[in-house]
Parts: sequence; C-alpha cells; structure tokens
Amino acid sequence: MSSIRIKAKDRKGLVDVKCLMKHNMETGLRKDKSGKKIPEHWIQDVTAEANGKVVFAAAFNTSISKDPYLAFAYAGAKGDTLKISWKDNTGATDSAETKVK
Amino acid sequence: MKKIIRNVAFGVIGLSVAAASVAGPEEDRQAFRKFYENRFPQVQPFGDFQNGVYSILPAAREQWEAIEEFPPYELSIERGEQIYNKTFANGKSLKDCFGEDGAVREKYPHWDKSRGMVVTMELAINECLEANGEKPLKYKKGAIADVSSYMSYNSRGQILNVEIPSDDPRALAAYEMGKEQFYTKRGQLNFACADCHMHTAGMMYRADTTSPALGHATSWPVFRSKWQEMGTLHRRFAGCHTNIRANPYKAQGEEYRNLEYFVSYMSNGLEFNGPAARK
Amino acid sequence: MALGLAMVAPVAFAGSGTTAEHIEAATAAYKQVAKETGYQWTVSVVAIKAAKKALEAGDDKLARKLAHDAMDLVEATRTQAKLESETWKMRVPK
Amino acid sequence: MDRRGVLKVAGAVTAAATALVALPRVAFAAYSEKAFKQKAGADALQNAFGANATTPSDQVKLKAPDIAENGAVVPVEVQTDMEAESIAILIKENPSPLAITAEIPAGTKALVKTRCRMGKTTQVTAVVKSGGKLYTASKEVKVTIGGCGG
Repeated sequence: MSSIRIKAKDRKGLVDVKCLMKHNMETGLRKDKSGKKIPEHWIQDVTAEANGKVVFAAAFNTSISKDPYLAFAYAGAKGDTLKISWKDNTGATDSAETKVK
Repeated sequence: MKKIIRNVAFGVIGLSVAAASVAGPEEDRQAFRKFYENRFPQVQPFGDFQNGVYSILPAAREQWEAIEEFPPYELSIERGEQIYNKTFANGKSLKDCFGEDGAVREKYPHWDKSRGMVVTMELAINECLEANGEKPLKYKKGAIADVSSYMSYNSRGQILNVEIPSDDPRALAAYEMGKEQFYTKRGQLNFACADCHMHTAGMMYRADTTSPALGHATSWPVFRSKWQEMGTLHRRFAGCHTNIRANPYKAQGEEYRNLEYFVSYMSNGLEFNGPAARK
Repeated sequence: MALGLAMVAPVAFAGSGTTAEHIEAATAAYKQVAKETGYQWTVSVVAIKAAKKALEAGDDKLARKLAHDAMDLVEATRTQAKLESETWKMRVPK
Repeated sequence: MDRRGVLKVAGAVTAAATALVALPRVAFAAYSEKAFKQKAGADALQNAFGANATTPSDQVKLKAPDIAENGAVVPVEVQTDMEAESIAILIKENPSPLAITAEIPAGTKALVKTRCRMGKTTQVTAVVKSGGKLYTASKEVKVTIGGCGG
C-alpha cells in the first residue's frame, strides 16, 4: 500500500487537496536506546501533478513533523487524475494517484 | 528526597463537596454531570464534553481542528480494518465475533453476569482471538489500538449507555471499586483522578490544562502527539498514575476495567466519537 | 497492617543492623503496604534500587541513607492509604 | 524504492518542468541543501530565492498558534491574495530555520498548510515571493515543555 493518503475535492473550480505521507522524518538529532544517533531520514521533495501537469511542488526540511501533512488548492475539476509523489534523502520514492471528487 | 516527603500534604482538599453518601449510581451520575455543567457553562451543547480538553480551551481547539483535517489516526483505522478482516488459521475472523463492520462500541464496557466481571472492548477482542486459536494482542498500543480504532470509527455516533444491573450486587461492587479509584488520592504527588480532572479541571498543571473527566471514556483509542502513535484508554490510565508517581495497574486488570466502567457510566448520554487526536 | 510495620520499622530506624538489612526491611515494608492497601509509589522502588546500587558500589553511608529514604516513603504511602480509606468519599459531588 | 525509482521521479520532474516552459516565472525548485542547511534565515532565503531583502506585508496571512499544543506537531498555514510564485516558512530557533518551500504554478492558489516541529518558543515567518520580491508575516509561537501532557 502506498505511504501517501490523498483527499481531493472540487470546490467550484478549485480543488482542495489534503495529503498525509507516512514517513518517520528523522531529524538526525534523536538517539536510540543505546545512545547512538539515529541518522537523518526525511522527505525532501513532494510533487503534485494533475493530469500530468505539475500543480504544486514543495521541498521539506527535517523540521516538518513526522508523517507530513500538506494541503493546497489548485484550479482543476472533478475527475482530474491527481498524482502525488515524494522523494527522501536516501533516494527512496513513493507515489499515489486519486481521482478528484 | 526527605524534603519532598515533607512537602507532601495529606490535607484534604476540595471539600466544597458534602461528606460521604450512599447514593446509587444514577444519583452519582446526575451529580457528576451537574458538577461539570456548573463548572463549564460555556460548553454548549452539552455533548461537546466528548471532545475532552478542547471543549474548554478554544485556542487548543483550533490546533486540534487543524489536526483533524487529516487526522493521524486514519492510518490506524486502515491497519485495523486489515486486521479485522484477516482470516484466522481456523478460517474465521474477528467478523465472526463482532459482525461485518465491528460497530459494537456501544456494547462496551458491560457487566458480564456469568463471569462476574466487567468486559471492555479490548478484552473482548483478545478473547475472540484466543477463542479462535490466535495469539492475543498487547493491551496498550499497536495492533489492539488499530483494531479498536477501526471498530470505534464504525461505531461513531453510538450513545454511551452503560448499565449496572441491579439484579447482581457484584456489578454495583465493581462500579463502587471504580468510583473509589477515581476519587482516591494516590502516588507521591497525592492526587486523585478527581483532583485534576474534576475539582481543578481546566486549571494549569505546569504547562498543561487538565481535561474534564466527563467525556473521558468516549473517544478512545487516541493518537497522542506526545506518543506519536495510538494508545488505548488503559495506556493513558497507566500514564496518569505514573505521572503522579504511583505504580500503575495492569492494563485490562480488574482495577482499570472497573475504573473504565465507572468513568464510562458517568459519561452516559454522550456519543462515542473515537478514535481521536489528543495532545 | 500497623502491627506488621511495627515489626519491620524498628530495624531500619534503630541504627542497628547492616545496611543490607535496612534495605531488606524497606523492601519488605514496601511489599507489605502494597499487598495490604494496593498503594505503591514509584519513588519507593527508585530509592530501594538506588540503595542497592550504592551498596554494591561500596558506598555504605549513601546506601543506608537511601534505604531510610525508601522507608520514609513507604511510611508516607501507608499514611496516605490510611487517610484515603475514608476521605475519598468527601470528594464525591452530591 | 531503488535508484531507478529515484531517476524516474527526477525524470518526471524534468518533464513537468519542460511542459511549463510557457510559464517562465515558474522556476522549478527542488530541495536544495544550500538553502535548507543554512543556520540563518536570511542566508536560507538568499539560497532558496536569490534574494534576502524582505518586506513585512499584511497581505501575507500566517496562521499559527500562540501556544503550541505540542512542539512536535504545530499546524502552520500561509496564504495570500498576492500573485505568488513561491511560499516559504522559516522557524527562527530551529537548528536550520527554513522548514519548507513551495512552488505555486499559475492557477494554483497561494496557500500552504502543513505541520512543523519547533524545539522551543520561536518566531515563525511566512515568506511569499511575488514579482521577484519577498514579503513576510511573522508571529511568535510559544512552545512549552513539561506538564502532564507534554
């Protein structure tokens, strides 16, 4: 299952998008039980595309909370295919798609 | 450490209330509810008490509502749904115990006359697993909280209607034990549940405002920002006890089940609205 | 309950006996109060553990002091239990 | 989750950027270590937006709590009616202040909502890039530690 949950709703031509990405967002400052630093591990880039066109893009620092939440709104319509993808500092990626309601 | 001991005051505080009484549970509940209505007249409608401390703290409520836009417990509900629908080795599943969608929150906690004990939803989940040859889950967090999230979510809107059957004196005794737990001071800090969450509810303890106990049992399990994960009501009970430097009881042991029985009964009439997000 | 403690307490407070015995007395008192009243303070356990650790480290004076602290905490726990057996009822709203 | 996956995303981003050539004002910015690892907000802005002169503006709407419920999860919202190219959030007292930058292509509302970590009481600044200039709104968020909940 994708790590990304998307809710996208058309409100009179403006699509409200809310998404939650499951990710630990390790700051690199935390220590584990043995006192060793947990290496930083965080989502750096998030891109949202509607029908293949980029409608929003963000870059994160480690100061974005665990399981990052992002909300924005773009000019679109019900039925749009909305794809959201992320890439973290280890190079891992994930994406999810939904139809705008 | 001696100084700390000396500073522990054993004085009886909160004596604005009358002396011991032998009122029955229903009288208790009405007095309990009236207490909070008088203390927090701004909580309108009454049902808003189910939202815990956010019913009395507008500034915190705004942040909570922002969290609720996409609450972290949704992931827990999804995980819970998977566990709920998973087929056991014997071909059955949790559905065989709790129905197609597990919307049975309103049945718990209840008095089980045949066994002479209070049965909570988490206990029932584990008993279902064990009856079907599956391994029981740990009670405070993880999978049990996920299953409970899923079942609670599907039960949202059900009304608390905990009964204390009058034909079984043991049920009343369990209620009384929970009640005593609630009002008794414990731990080195010498606090009763009622001290923080009733007589001084809404006041600051260090950096925090205490929540009204009315509505405490409605919204579990909870994703706590402090935990950064889900936890059950009994996990929170244990956390509170540890905070006041009292050794906590065992999750799903008799003490906490009876305490849940009491606080749930006190919240009768409110809605089940779990799972929830809390500080 | 009071009788049981009366038997244990003097060991710790009389100044006689080894430190190990004092720690043992505090531990026994803790367990007894827990069993009889259900009241247990986390800090008592912390003090007992610290006393044992100090003794193992060879610091008899500190270990003895911690054992006495633990006994004080257990005493306070017992007092709390005694008081609360009745006073809790006064917190119930009418 | 392998390297090929990374390349795929990188490819998609490039393709998308190419498709937006008709909108020259959208400079497609991915994560930049130079901006996000800076210790000072002004340096971070310089590296993220090529400018660090800021003008406070009441057209920049920043929503953040006066007192954070929990410093690990503080809801922050930035919005403006200006024509915005990008939006950023700076958290002054964090080890590296720049928390997020967002690109706002034409047709997308100048709005970002997220949740941030704040280690201690701090000034939070919303930055909106509009017409090549930076406009800001700031407020203090109190972060308390200790208590039954925190």
